[in-house]
Amino acid sequence: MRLLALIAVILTGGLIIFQTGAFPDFGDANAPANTYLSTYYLEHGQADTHAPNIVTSVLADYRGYDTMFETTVVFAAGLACFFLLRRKKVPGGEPRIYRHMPTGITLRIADGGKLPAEDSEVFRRLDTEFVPQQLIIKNTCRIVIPFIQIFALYVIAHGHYSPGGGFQGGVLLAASIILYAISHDLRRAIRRFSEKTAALMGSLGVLIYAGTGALCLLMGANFLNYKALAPLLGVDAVMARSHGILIVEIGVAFAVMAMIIWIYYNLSSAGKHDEGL
Amino acid sequence: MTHHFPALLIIVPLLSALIVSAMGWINRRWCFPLAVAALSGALAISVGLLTQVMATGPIAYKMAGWSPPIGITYVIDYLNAPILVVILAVALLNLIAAKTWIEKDFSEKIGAYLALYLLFLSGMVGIVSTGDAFNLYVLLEIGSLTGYALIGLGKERAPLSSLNYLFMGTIGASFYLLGIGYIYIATGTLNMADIASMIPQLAESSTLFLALIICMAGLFVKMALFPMHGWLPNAYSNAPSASAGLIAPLTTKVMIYAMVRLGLTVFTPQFTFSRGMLSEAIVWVAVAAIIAGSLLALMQRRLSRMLTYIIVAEVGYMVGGFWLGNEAGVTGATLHIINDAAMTLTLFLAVSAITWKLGSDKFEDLQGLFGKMPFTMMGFVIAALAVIGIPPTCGFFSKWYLITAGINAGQWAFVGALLFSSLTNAVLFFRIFEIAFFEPFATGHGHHDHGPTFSEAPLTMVVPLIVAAISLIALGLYSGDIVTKLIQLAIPAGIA
Amino acid sequence: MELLYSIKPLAAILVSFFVVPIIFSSKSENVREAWTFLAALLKFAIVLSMLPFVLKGGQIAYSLVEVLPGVAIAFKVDAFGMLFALVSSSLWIVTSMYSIGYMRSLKEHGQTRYYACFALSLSATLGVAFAGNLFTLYLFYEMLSFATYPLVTHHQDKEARSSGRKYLTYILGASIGLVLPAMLIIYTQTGTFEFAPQGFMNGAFSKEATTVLLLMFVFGFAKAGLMPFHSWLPAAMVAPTPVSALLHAVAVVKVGVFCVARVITSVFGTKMLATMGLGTIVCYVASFTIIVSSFIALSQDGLKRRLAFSTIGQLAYIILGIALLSPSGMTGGMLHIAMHAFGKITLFFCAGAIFAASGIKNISEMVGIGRRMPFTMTAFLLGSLSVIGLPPLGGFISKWHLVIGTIESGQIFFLFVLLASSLLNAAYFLPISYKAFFCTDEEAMFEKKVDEVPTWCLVPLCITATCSVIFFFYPQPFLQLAKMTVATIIGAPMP
Amino acid sequence: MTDLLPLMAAKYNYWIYTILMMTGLYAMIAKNNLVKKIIGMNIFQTAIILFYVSIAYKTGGTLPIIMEGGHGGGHGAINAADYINPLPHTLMLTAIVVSVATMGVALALAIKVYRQYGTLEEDDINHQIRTQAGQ
Repeated sequence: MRLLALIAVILTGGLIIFQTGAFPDFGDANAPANTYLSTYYLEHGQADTHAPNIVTSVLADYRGYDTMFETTVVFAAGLACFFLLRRKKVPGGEPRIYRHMPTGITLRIADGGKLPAEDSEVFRRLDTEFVPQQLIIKNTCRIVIPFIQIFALYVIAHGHYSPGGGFQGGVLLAASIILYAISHDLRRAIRRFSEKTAALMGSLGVLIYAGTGALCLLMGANFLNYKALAPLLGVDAVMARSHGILIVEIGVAFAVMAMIIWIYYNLSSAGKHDEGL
Repeated sequence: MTHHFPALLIIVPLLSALIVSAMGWINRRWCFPLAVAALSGALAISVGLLTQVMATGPIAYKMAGWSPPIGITYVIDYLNAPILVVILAVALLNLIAAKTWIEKDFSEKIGAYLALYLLFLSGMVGIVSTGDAFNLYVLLEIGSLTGYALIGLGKERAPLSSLNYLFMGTIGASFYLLGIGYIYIATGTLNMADIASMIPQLAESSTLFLALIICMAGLFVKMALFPMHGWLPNAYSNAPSASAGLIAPLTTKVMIYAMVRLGLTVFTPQFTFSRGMLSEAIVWVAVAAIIAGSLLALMQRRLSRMLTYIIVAEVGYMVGGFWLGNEAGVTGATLHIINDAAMTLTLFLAVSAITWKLGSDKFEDLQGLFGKMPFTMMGFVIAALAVIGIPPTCGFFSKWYLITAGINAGQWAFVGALLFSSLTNAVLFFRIFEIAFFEPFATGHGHHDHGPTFSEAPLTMVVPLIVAAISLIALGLYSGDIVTKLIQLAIPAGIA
Repeated sequence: MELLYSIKPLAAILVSFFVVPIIFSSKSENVREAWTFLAALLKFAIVLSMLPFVLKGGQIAYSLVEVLPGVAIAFKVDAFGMLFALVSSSLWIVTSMYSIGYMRSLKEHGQTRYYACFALSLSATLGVAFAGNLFTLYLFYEMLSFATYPLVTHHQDKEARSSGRKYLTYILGASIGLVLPAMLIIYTQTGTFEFAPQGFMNGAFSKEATTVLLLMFVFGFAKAGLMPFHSWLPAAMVAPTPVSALLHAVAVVKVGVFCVARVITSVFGTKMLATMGLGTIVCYVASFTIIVSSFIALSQDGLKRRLAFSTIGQLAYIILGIALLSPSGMTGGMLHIAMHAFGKITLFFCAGAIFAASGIKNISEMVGIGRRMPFTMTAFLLGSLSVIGLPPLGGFISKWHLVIGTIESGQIFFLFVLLASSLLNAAYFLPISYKAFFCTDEEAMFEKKVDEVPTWCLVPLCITATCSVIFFFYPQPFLQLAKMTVATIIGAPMP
Repeated sequence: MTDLLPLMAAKYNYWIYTILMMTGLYAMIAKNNLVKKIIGMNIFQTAIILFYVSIAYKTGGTLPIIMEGGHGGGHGAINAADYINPLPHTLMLTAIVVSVATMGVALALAIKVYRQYGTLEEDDINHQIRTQAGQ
């Protein structure tokens, strides 16, 4: 099998490499790929959308429709992970172990015993193993997380002028929550940012994107043609495009953040939403 | 508003998927009605589009208002308008039929399931209606990703099958993406019509030819053309019944549509069929697919597995017919996309109803089924006749064009394979009819009036099944109209 | 020639089609059978209402949707189709009556399914009769195969299953494996399927190709039972007798020969076949079948099996007659469809009556049965005389034309085939009647006490036997229809 | 061989992506562990992303963020050759997201497989399936 795979792979690779002789050279500015459409975007992008970052203008305006589905892909992946993994009740039941936080004593609740409240700060639920408290990591993360989040907001808002945008910002936001979940534990993260919030926020994010498109449609222009939003936003057509891009980027950020967090919740706990990794 | 139909066709399932997903967390009872309403709406829009196309010709819709090739365009023409209607009709019928299954299997996660269902559908609809080569890739991934999830929560080996499907699907989609990259290198554009307009000047370009091969190879993996079919039987037969009826009829067919679309309106027939060697080789692969699919189907002892191998053979029909490269072949392949979607739907709906009542679809459990579930079996019989290719069911007509194409092209192996597969299908299905009709054997010499007791599947399953079965006959009777008023207009000039 | 566009042919086909759901939904037996009768009568009435116009030389056409370029589901009622439709629709009435008596007296199960499939089969039969092109013909031919399958396997036991398997293997295998490719090849060359009095091939094929195509059709329509595609017919005798009677003496097998006749006359064209000399090949195939099947029939003890082999031989007569390509031969062949139908259905009715009354299936156990069932056995005698072709019965008329046909075409060999087989027919039929009536008291297996089957069974077989006699003296309208058909064929120029 | 070296030098990006892609493909076919296959899949997808990004490069080009001009400014001032091609970058943003999403779903499925069979080695899983079928 391995040998066969190797032969197949080498043959395919050889075929592909063999053909590259006809390809344009690396960095060739006169290749068809670099002269036809891209020239239009570079030359007209800023005038059309008032966004100096042409990647952003192509992403969210010229090919905004692709990007809507890109967001949808993330949304679908989040839904898929939830759908595949999430289980409310584990067959056979699990031992209930709690740590009494002030004393650090670990308690095991017998079957039928009285359970502490789910959001109790005194008793914290543990899973099967003893987990040591990592004070330095926890406190470091607690300090870093707000900065990550502020930077994330900057990345989202500044997507017009520098590399960045909804995806990158959304992932940063998600990273902040994931960092919290890793440094503390998953249960606490879920208490801050619940599963339901993630699900609804994901829907909301894509809804902002698709809804903006649909709003354009209601205003009489084509789907996602932000120009139609000009009367609503009180600006001219080009600025409306610029604002439109920002709106959908925010939607993307919402969706990506919520979904990445949700995927992490489900993957890290195999759908049980317990203590996690 | 009719002007915006091409966009609405996608937006309606997409937005409703979002709302259904949110509803899953708020009030689960609303999910199912919302999904049905959304699909009905989308179906109505697709019918509206079909009538528009038939009345006024192809429609182009500029997403975000940018003209091609700068922006993304949607094009509804004679080729995809009927396929859109079929896709949405299949999805709607299956959704209604799957109601009881969904409530049983996914009661907790109904919002997520239905949202994935609708997203899958918006992916499929998008693939069929887009006029942009890269946009097709994005939608392909939407369709695939949701498909993996819809399959993954099934019976027995479903997660493993789904994971294997994911590997193969990703390889296929990535090859397609690579092919698009090659096209982009050669032409600098992604718009299908724009690419087609440049093809004549680049007829000798080896880059483009490699792009054609790679794109097609990717699609072949995704449509499970033999011998890349390994993932399909496991994935489809282990899928939950509610998903099998959606994915089995649509995925492979939509991939074949993508092949036709790419071959006809991106690479243009002159270029696609210019290298005789390639076409001939693919036809031979298709012949192998037909024969292997039929033989493997013979070896199965479970209804749903048998059907999945029939799908493998049917993929061979369409691929072979298309790559014969003559008018009858392309017509037959396109017509068969529509017919096969309807046939597969009917078969899988019947299997789903049978599994619902019996808890199994093994051959030995099907005894006396004609007495127990006469309506389900009636639908099954009609679908079986369509698959065998008995007039006036629709399967006969597409097969007719395909065989004609084989004769015209002098490709006798293909003709022989089609006839062989018809006969094998007849054996396959009559074996089941015999089990369901004769066993358990009548005691004595037919002097008893108490056959198996009547116990039919719920109405929500039977009615869509019967509707689908009737549509098979209707599609057959109107296949002349479908061909002359739609498909023949969709075939560009330059095909012999 | 007058051409009339009317929905009547379609109506005649659909009458029994629409009665199927009613049969399924009716609560009581009487209602169900009343609907069957109503449909049968209505169907016959519609067919009959078209008769005068056809007899005047007109044709009635109706076209449904166009399914392939240039090919529609189209119906055309001409004299030949009319002849066949008359025979089958009239005999359905009689058979329905007989079915009621037979099925009720044997308390068969699944009668609802039985009547429904019966009605469906008749739809398909008329569809074949009225088909306006080769495609429509094929469509209804296949529909008939499926509609009759539940009838053949009615008993749902192991024997029925294996017979059903054989039935479909032969019929479906031949039609998909031979007829369909032949149709495709013809279509790709000519682009049409429309029947024409002298065919539509227009010399598109060489002689060799035409030979192959012709044989593909002749064998592919396996319902015609030409050897070696015959063995489904004896196997299908496991069906209840009314089914055997109508379907295997009338509808199914006659559909087979009708299709072969149609293809020879309206697809290939007699003149083209004559110039190529291809009729003779078919004649030899048919002759072989006639002789061999007669010999096999001699050795059969089961009454229905003997009748089945007799049918195989008689079907070959019809094909022989058509393939002789001479006017009288064709007339005789077509006429034999009607005459043999009435004769053979009588015989099957009698076989069923004997079984229903006494449970006996084998000829060796029927010694002296005429004492107990005089009416039945008299009818049996009349039926067998008709099939043998002796006056004063209808079968004589058709056989006479066949004999004339062989002389006309100058192929004396086939004359001897006909005569020899007639002798063989007599050899396997007459002993049955003889033993039934003329036997010593010691030999007799039955008491001298009349104990006939129920009236519902008895009346139909008397009717058909009487008809066989009547047709000798007044073979109309069948003879005229056959002659008209032949006149059209002969009169038409070669395309 | 004399032609090959300059050819390689001018088009080395294609060589790199091909080798990377084939590495991923090989892992997907030949590796026994499902997670290794998933990693192979990711390498495979990344190779294609590299390919796209490499074709966008123009020698001497800079990021496609237009600094001069401005709203309504004369666009004649913009020289397209100074900026790298933005389109493949946009496309690859989509492809990256797709590959992340695919990887998420793949891992979810792998977790399910592990939950079901207690292993991620394909041989072991197939062995289990066969013994189950045998019983």
